[in-house]
Amino acid sequence: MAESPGAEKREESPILWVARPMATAARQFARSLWRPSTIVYPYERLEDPKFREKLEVKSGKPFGVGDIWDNYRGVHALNIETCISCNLCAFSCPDICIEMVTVAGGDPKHPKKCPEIDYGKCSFCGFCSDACPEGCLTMTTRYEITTPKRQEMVFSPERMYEIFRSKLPMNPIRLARPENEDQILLDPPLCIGCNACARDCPTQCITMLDIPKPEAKPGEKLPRRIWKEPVVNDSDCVRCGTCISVCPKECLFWGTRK
Amino acid sequence: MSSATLYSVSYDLVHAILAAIGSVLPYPGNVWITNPDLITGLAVLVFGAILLVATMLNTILLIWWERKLLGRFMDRRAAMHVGFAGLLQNFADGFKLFHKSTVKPREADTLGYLSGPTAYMVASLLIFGILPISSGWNSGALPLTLLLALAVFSFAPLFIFVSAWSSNNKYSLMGGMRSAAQMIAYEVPLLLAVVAVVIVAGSFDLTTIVYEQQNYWFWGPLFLALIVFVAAMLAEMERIPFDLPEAEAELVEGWNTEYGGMLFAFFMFTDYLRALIGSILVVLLFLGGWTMPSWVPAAATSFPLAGIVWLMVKTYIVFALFVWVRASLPRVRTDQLLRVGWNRMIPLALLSIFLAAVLVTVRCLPAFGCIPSLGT
Amino acid sequence: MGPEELRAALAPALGPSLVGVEPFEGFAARVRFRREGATELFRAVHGLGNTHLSMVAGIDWVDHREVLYIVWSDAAKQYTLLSADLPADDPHIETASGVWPSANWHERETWELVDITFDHHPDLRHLLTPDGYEFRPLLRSFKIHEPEELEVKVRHV
Amino acid sequence: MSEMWINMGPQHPMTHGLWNLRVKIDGEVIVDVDPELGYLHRGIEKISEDRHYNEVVTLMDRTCYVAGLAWEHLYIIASEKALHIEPPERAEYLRVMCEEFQRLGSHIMWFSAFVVDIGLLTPLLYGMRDRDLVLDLFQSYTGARMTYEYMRVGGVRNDLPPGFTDRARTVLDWLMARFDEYDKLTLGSDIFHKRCDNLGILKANDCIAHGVTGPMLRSAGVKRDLRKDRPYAAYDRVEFDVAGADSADVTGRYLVRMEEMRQSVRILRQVLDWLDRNPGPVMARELPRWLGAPYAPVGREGYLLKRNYPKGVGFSSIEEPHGEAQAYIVNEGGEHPYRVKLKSPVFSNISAARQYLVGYRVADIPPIMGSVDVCIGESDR
Repeated sequence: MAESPGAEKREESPILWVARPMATAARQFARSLWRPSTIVYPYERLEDPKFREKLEVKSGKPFGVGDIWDNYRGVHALNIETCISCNLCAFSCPDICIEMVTVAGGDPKHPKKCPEIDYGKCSFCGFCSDACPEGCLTMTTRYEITTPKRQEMVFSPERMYEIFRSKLPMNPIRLARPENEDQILLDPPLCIGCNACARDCPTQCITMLDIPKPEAKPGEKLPRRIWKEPVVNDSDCVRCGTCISVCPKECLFWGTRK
Repeated sequence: MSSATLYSVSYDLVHAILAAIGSVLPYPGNVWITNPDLITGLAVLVFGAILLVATMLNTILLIWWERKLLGRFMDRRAAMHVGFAGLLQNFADGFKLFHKSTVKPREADTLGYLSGPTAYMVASLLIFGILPISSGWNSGALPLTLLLALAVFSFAPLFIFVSAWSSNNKYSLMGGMRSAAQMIAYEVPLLLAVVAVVIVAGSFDLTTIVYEQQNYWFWGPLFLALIVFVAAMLAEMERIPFDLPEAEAELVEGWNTEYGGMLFAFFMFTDYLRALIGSILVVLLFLGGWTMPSWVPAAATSFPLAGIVWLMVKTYIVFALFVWVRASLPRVRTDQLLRVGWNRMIPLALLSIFLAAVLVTVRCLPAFGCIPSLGT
Repeated sequence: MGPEELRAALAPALGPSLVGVEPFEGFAARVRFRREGATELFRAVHGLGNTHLSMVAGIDWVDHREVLYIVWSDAAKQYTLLSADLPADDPHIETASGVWPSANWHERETWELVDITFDHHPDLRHLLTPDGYEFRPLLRSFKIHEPEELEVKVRHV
Repeated sequence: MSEMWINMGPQHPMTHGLWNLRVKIDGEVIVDVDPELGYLHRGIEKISEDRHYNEVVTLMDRTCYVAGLAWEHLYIIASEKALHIEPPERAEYLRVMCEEFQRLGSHIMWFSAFVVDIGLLTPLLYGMRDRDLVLDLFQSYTGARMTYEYMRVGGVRNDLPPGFTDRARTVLDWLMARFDEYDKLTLGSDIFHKRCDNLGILKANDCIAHGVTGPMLRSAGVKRDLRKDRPYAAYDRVEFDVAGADSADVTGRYLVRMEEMRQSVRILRQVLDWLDRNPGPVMARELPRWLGAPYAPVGREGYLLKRNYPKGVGFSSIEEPHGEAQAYIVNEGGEHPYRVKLKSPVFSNISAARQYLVGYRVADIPPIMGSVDVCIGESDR
């Protein structure tokens, strides 16, 4: 049974009934006379490490979150240079606010695509930066994205690259991958050796190996195909599924290699 | 005791200006402009303007004072960006309210809706015309200033109820009815507590009451009356813990729910005006008004306008007490409030009258000294 | 109270409208019943000490609908699941709000979202959706997306 | 005044959310009430049917905006049962930690809102200040202050950052000292007792009949706490007492919640010690491919891979800060749950409004409804 702190005090003199809360308020008044707990937001910012140090030393109260403030999930920073256009961020977005747009730097045949994020829809869940295999899409401590124009809520890859280069603290938390990752498997009879998967693989982990051309039995026609088969280097594969989706014959699939 | 009053100062000022103008004007003009009636009329206007500006400045300063104090009680900073330490914040808020349009509910009664807040403010401003703020600075030699001040002070429920009724809103109506019930209930103990002071001082004139406190302030011997007066004043000012008529939690904003813009500013301003009046009355009746005890060095009490300064210092300290109470106590319920008013406050007030009578009988208190008019 | 004891306790009162009592993860048992014996079942289950009805839910299985009642017994500290299958073309069942007053709002919600009518309900009005709202959002036929967006190639591995 | 209906809400200072309490009053006495919900109905149950299991977590944060992690926990337990996944032990402890911190945050938020209902403005700011410390802790390990998205099917998103447990202990010490201060401002004041004693009485029988749970039920003398009665996650491995009171009134609910906060601190201290001693994985080893976050859930051209994954039904029932919350999840072997049914305690607690409001005064509505701790986000879903 919760003991009632008020119950045993009821016999006390009635003057205490007014005096006790007033004394409590006065104590707080004295405590906050020099420095109240609030921070003056636009001038003092908790994400500013210098201010944090000052605050922790002076106040003696457990305010602020110290250096782990950097774990905050704010506006994204994108390193365009290391982005491999794997599409995983767009796949994993629950709000469908990421669109892959072409940026400079790719060859004309395979344009480089980087995420463009619409912060009008984004819920800052961090699934995209969790999904990013190269760690090039991270979240920063920046949280001010208010703007009078809706179009300005859409951050282009170049704009997020600016944020990346401004050296804001990045969210250091990375999601650990489970150990039983699925791999890209091949259904050999269906493959025609077209090289589409190896061509489009963002990490270039698929190599087309020659396979021996079988002897045609009498009366049987060999399938018309290139006698090559993709082999996936599992340690380089980021499991983006690009190869599966570009395969014209649907011969690649997810599975576990025995 | 200087003979200068606020009115005489403004009369002299107007007279001097008009005489100066008249000395350079040709014949019909200079006679006309030094006409005593014109001087009197202008002097009254100047007197009113000075009083109004001083009152408004003080009220706005009072709001700032409450905001700052309340901020510290709540472990936060209050207004701090506009002006030094946010002193101009309330002017900014006021200007914002002034340039907002007045949105009148369609079904509201126009006359009552517009005249209610205006009358509420004007009636409260009237009191400042009669409150003495320093020796000789009382505006007229009325013998019954205290009674007149309290009478005007108690006009308020009427205007509140008019505004509440005419804004045609259920919450406003309930707030207005609560307000009327509460103010009427607490008018009685308020006046009874004042009667205790009047018995001791032997006068209804506030100036006299202050002079009767030159040996000791009344708060000590009339402590019970002070408690009753402060509590009743809290209810009259509709501040927490007695702010039921505008209880945010259940009645939205009480009787001023439907008001916005300038009319709301009138209400807001007048609430603090009444708080200022209440605090000044506490100071005048119980805390010696503008006088200071004899142990205070003469240098601190003899500079120009020292009386006004000390009165204001005391007023702000008394108001700080109100803020302190607001910061620490929850709100009571209507029926509890009325029950406390009729069942507790009135007996206490009567008891305080009895104590005052005892005080008058014994004339002098051993530790404090005597009241001048009662003799030794 | 295990499934077998529950069946023994419920069978006499319900007779043929008790379809089965089976073990179910997280619950003392799952009691399947026909809607004809709903009121008797509610009374019997309530009489066994399950005084707290914590939720009523409806599931649209396209070909039929299922209504679920989850009750809690303070003595046994266990939940029991009651479920009845209702035909999709005429989904109605007797209200439980006479036995557990708390069923009132849950049934209103189930009615407006899953379109299961509760007979003799004291106050069957819209609760979460606006009055006169004609859709039943939690039916499978109510699609959030356009149908062509949902069409995906499916491959079984 | 004769009897009249007044609408308290949807924009009214009493509501603490977007709902409407229609009150029929006779003078100042309440004759009848009719709560109206649905202003915040976002169809979370329906949207969940169209999302992957992990993506639904983002919706659960929005279910109750002051107790997001508790709802994540509720959903995750149910979906793990539906998917036959066993979380590692450290993840269970982390979830208990989350839920207890969330209970602290939610109860402090309730305290802040409740004291305003009785006209006490100062503790509102105290509560906000102290809740911010809890939010700071949340931010330091989940990365967000309100919508955490921390739990995943099979575990949690990440482990604690270094130095977290010490900081958390400092915050707990600070909070314990503040709770006494709260009590002095409320229970220490005569007006509080005048306002709240014998107010909004709902006896145990009525509570049970109308499905009222949580602190309201415990204040009526029924010590039902699912953390004790039906332990989930790591609650069977921590020590705590169930808070309770007998008065069944507003003061009783206040006492229960304050005691629960102290018990939460007690649980948290044990959990933090455990977490310090036992490092380990926070994510289950065996996960279906499409559940691990860093994978493409579907192929590029909407290419969906259907697996013959075992079907199942998951049911969870947790002691959320407001009471007994339940989730019933049907898994039909796809990537998306077939049906997600959420039961909110606030939904049931509001539905009994007629029982605890009629007969009191208009001025009593804010404290009574405040003591119910209404969170419309979760009751409307």
